[in-house]
Amino acid sequence: MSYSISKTRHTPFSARLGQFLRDYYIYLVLILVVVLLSVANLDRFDLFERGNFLNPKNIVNILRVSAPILTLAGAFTLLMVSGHIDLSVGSAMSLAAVVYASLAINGVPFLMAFGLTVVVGVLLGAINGLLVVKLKITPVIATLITLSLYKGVALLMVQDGVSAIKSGGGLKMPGWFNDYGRSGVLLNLPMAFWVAVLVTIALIVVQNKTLLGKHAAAVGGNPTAARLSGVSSNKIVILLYVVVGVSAALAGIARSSFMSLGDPLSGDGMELTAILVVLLGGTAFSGGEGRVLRSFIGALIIMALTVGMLTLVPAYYQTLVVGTVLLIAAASNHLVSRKGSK
Amino acid sequence: MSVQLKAKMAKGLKMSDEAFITLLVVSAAVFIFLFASLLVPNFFQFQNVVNLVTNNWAVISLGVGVTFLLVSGNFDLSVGGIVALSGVLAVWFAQAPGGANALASGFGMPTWMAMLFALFGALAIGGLNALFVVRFKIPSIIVTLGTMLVARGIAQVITHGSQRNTNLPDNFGFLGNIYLFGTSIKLPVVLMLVLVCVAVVIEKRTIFGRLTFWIGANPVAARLSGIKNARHQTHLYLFSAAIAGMVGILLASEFKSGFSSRGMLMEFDALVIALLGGVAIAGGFGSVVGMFFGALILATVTSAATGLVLSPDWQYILKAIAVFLAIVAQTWALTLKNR
Amino acid sequence: ADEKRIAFFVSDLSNVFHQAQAAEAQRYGKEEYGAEVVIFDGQADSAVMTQNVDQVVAGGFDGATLHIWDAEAAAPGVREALEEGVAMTSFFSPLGDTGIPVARSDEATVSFAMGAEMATAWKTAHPDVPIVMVQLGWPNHTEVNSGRTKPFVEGVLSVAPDAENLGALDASGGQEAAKQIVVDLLTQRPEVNLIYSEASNLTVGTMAGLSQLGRGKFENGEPLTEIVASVDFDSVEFDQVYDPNSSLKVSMGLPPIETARGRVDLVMDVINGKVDMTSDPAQEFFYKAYTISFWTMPEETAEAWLTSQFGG
Amino acid sequence: MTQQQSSALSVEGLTKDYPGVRAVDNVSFTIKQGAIHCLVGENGAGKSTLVKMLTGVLQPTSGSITVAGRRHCPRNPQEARDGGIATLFQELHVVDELTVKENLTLGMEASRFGFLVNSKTDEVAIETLATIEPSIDPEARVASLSVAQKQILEISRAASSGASVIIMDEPTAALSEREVERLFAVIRRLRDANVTVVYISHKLDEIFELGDDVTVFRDGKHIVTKPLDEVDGRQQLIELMIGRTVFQQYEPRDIADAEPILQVEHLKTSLLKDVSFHVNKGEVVGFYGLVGAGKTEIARAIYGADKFSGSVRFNGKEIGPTPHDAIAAGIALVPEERRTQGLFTNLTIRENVPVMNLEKISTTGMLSPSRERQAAEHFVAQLGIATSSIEKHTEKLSGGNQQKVVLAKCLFAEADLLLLDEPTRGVDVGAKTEIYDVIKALANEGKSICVFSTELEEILGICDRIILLYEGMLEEELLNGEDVDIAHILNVVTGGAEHKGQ
Ligand SMILES: Nc1ncnc2c1ncn2[C@@H]1O[C@H](COP(=O)(O)OP(=O)(O)OP(=O)(O)O)[C@@H](O)[C@H]1O
Ligand SMILES: Nc1ncnc2c1ncn2[C@@H]1O[C@H](COP(=O)(O)OP(=O)(O)OP(=O)(O)O)[C@@H](O)[C@H]1O
Ligand SMILES: [Mg+2]
Ligand SMILES: [Mg+2]
Repeated sequence: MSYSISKTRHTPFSARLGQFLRDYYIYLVLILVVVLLSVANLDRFDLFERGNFLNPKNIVNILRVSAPILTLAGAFTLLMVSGHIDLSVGSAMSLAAVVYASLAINGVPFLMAFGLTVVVGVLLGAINGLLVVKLKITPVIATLITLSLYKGVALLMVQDGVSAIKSGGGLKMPGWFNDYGRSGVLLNLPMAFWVAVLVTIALIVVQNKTLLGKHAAAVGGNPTAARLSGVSSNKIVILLYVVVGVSAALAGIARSSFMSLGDPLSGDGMELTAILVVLLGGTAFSGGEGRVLRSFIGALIIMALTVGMLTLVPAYYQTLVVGTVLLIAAASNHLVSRKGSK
Repeated sequence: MSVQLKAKMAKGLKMSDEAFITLLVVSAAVFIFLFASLLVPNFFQFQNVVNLVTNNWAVISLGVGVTFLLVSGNFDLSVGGIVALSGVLAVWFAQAPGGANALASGFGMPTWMAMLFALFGALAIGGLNALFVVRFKIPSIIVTLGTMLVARGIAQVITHGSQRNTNLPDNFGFLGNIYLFGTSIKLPVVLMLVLVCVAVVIEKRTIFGRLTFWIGANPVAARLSGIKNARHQTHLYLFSAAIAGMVGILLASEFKSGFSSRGMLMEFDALVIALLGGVAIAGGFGSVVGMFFGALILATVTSAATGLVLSPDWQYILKAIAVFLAIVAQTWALTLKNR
Repeated sequence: ADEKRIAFFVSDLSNVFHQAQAAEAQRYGKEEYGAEVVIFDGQADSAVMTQNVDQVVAGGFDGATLHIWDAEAAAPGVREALEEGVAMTSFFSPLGDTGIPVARSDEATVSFAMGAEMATAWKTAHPDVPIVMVQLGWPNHTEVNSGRTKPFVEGVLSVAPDAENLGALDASGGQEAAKQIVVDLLTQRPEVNLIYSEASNLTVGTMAGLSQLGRGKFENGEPLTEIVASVDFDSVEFDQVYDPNSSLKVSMGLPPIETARGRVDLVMDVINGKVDMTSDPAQEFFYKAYTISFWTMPEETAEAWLTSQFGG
Repeated sequence: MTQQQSSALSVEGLTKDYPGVRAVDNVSFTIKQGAIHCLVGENGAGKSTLVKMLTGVLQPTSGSITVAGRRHCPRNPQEARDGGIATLFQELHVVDELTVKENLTLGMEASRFGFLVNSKTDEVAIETLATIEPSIDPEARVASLSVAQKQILEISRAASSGASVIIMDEPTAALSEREVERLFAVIRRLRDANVTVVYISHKLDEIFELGDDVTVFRDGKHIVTKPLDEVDGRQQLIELMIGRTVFQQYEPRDIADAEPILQVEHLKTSLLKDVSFHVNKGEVVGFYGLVGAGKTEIARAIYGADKFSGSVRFNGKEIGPTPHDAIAAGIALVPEERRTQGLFTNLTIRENVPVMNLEKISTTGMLSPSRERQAAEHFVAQLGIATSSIEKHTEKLSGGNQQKVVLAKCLFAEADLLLLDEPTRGVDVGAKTEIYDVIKALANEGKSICVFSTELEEILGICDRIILLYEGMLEEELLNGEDVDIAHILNVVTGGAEHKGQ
């Protein structure tokens, strides 16, 4: 004899499966990629032998060279969640690498060089943020401008006729320079990798537990609503660009330490890689949605693929494979999530 | 009554935002050209203006497709990849079989057939874009980023990461090297100008053009108003891919080679010139003419930098400054107008 | 297993010379030594090259012949590999102070010779027109700078000390970029008359740009408006260099087959103990680069060279 | 109203100019503390503009605002709220990607060193929400809510903000009677807590039921501010608003022998449960039910906008599965949400009008600018769209005028069957009458019209036949006339009939 009709419907199995796939698809892709790469050479090698994907040395190698993109993925995700983009990350990274290398080669001690480079990252990020927020330039254009600008400045800092800042002409890179990106400190992995992990953990906390994280999603999801609710989107956006700038600087430090030089082109194309891994991680380009951790996993997938394939097939298959993986991952992710929600 | 009517007319004739922005981009292009003329010796000459257009026929052509898609609220980042793919395919299909090595032997098709089939290859990528964007409703930026990689990836596999340029029929180089009217202007440049004119008419004067704006302005409302969004977007993707395919084939013909890294980053250039030309990244606003002059702005900077033999660092910095000024002037003027 | 795995590095597979080199290395390694040769493409990117060095150890290779732009970057990876007993050799330039054997290519001599020949030819034909030269390529690339740009300029100056050098322009964008640069540059600076186009794919663009401006021509072997030099002599360039009506007249012949074989031989020699893993200073083995020239190399010689180096 | 009322808010000589329009013209009045102050006026009278100035979204051209005795000139909503003013805007402003709870506290979060911490505000907000609509799960993602539920979410947010002045711009536009009642309870409770509520609505009954004082706007000018007790009924208020009287009453029409044009049988969707009905030629059929009863679902299914099972036949033939097919067959829809579903807001009126009938403005694919312009001018005149030019971007029109543009779009389709989903949402009384006249005229021309509405008054005013819905089921069909029993209708749409039937 009740007026109310129960509104709770039984969740069907397919919907729950959809939900599961939506939440965990990125991990499944990672597992799939790792399994495929591991068995690819089995006719020639044992599972963990030198020459196979699962060989610990190989894993260390991959994680080591991945440090820059792993450092960047999280910050880039947060920025994209807020509905913004930074195409200048590659150039910012290059510029940071050059600055860091110049400082190091001129005898500035590690911590100071590190700190100063991070400050440069703050500056580069803030410039982007101000262009977008104060001058109201569309993020794509604003950061394309700084892409060009930062790259130009990075090139300018290296003397004419040489490709990078490196030992020579009486100057010598200090020993610690290379160690940061290369010598194992824990589990045989270098500082640069662990910094990437720390940055990611910090950003996961930021995303889930702080005002910045929540407001980023609000600004990206519905900017007008956010503004009218009194969220100071300008501050949020500038802050996020700064976070990306700092991450780019850290990535630049990692890259230049790994290579022992300050290469003004070393970050070239990083913006594409960043977009690639972040999208692969399921972040919405239009903003509002995205998870730091998933982008981290996305970065692992791309790096495992590109590096892991090197010894399996000629390098000229790389682009095709990466493109195909992106398409398939995006398609399955979106198909699954739509099934789950409707 | 007649007074009222006149007032109404005057208001109706008030320049729209779009015309205003376009005019602004044009003025910016002219201004930058004149400014460069002050700095660079021999810059102020007719041949140099011609060069600006002839040097950029490829990216402007791509810009047409990209502009329409942007106006409809979609990205197309695949065009650069398609340029590489179609060129490589055309060459591969036309190369005589049984060459000295893998990269010297192809299918031995007659040139016209090789080019036609290469165009189909380009359309296939366009179709793939449409399938994923329209059918599976995956954001266009992801899709076209993916297909860009796939298209270039296929080109790289076919050329082993390099190029194919041997064992080609003589007439393969014909199309890309026809000089017209006894001048230094080649066929592709004229084709580009025709394309731009046709695109302007389509954009301003046809239902097809208007549909593009409606879909870009509000896809939900467009669908509910009886517009077949899916079909139209498919057309746009095929249209853009066909242009990119043509560009790739013409470039392959001009240089008699299929190069897997040709058109690298051209998708970004096409995007930049469109945005510089006032096209709104959110869709529903923009014009082909604006895009054209956006391209000329960039071209002027590049050309001046070359004339001054600037090192790459200064080239990048100069480009940044020019784009910055052009964009700031645009936003500033638009707010002034609408205050 | 008895089959050896060799990592064969090239700096940029999209370049014809490296492409031909890679193909030959794979064929030759298999035929001569029964070895599997895996190509590592540096993609013209220092970071990629560096990361590839680490794959030598991880990928289970027995030996490697590297082509690295930044020695410093690769050195730690090389040392790691040496510790694992992998035979490491380097191509083009010595790898820092690692002491591994190096197979060198002598580009500088050829660039100098080309510059001198061009200047001479121009002075002979147009004694009153001052020489103005320009280079298209990678202005800030150490290797290109030392092997091509600088010696070329010195070669020109050795003949014509008063020649003006506009400098090097960045044409790394490829054919279209080179074409665009040539069109823009020569419209604004028509006085340019010696052009060094520092890679074969750029030359294609350079010549296209020249022809668009109505230049790029010789008259019966006499220069009219300019003379062009190239690198990576191939069959397309062969036709132009020996065409008395084209302004492309010299090219640096890098012998892919000879080089590939030499590089593979050197690694195998190290693996087989015929050459020491390391020494101080590093052992150097020179590979010749050739000056292919309309003026100084007969057409038949060039044709024979082409056949022997590119296999028909 | 026994307490001594001081001024909560007052404006002095407030003016706002848009290019070509003076939206608010030298307005001065005072709002008393702890009162429910109603703001009424025709579409485009300047109400929303006033609100936007009070809340820092817009800066006045001239004039001043005083809140609680202090000069108030907020530059953004945050500053307005710091000054004690919270607002519920006319358009929906929620973040789909966040949860209900996160939306409730958006911009008001308590935090320590940037870290989010739980606070009293959260609890109050969730409590308020539960009071108005208990069925909304605070953990649900907002994307999964209906329009009405989102509206309720926004109301809860404003009501729990702790501000001393809360402004509500048409909060009930999307709400059903039941929810309106609950909302009123909340508003009265706020008043008891000495909070001032500024209430804007076109539903005059609500004004009389709820309000203490009323301010009337006309053409951007302040007409009068006085206690509602002193207003002599509806008619006088309407007169104040538009300077004339309007009267809406159903007049029975003779359509007995008309043949059916639309036949819907066994229509089923995830919400609709086996709905069958028909619509005759020249008939106006009203669909009435609470929020979520299925009105919009029916309209969209007929129109081919959503998937369904069952059969929909128009003129004896099945219609294709897309809106395109429906339009081709002679059906047009005015969708429920004008901004997201109806308008191209960054295009002009001229560019909006012709979209549903491309043949009429083109020959073989080429646009005819003159025919397009004529069409736009015709509808601006016919529907009295208040605008300076047909080249105005629809974004810059007031809510009601936007609705008229959507209607114009639909009329331009020259369809035989019009599906009007909430056709007068946000439209003022004067304009409403005009729209009703248009509907009646169309019906008299032989067109058929389905009106889907949450406003009973509207249904009773113009519909020949009324279909009552409850939770996706067609409960009852009745003919309109003098003898309809409103109590019965309300009983049916709130589930009473089902109870009775068992
Ligand atoms: N952004 C804008 N630019 C130009 N004019 C505008 C803009 N917004 C509103 N207007 C104009 O200002 C006037 C007042 O609009 P407002 O939205 O305040 O009306 P309203 O009283 O809220 O009407 P409704 O009841 O229809 O919502 C209208 O003439 C409208 O066309
Ligand atoms: N309780 C609910 N929870 C979530 N979504 C709902 C609920 N009720 C309705 N909806 C959705 O909201 C939309 C409104 O459509 P529906 O036909 O149910 O409402 P209606 O009767 O037109 O009422 P109104 O338009 O006034 O909201 C539909 O898409 C429906 O699926
Ligand atoms: Mg309003
Ligand atoms: Mg509804």
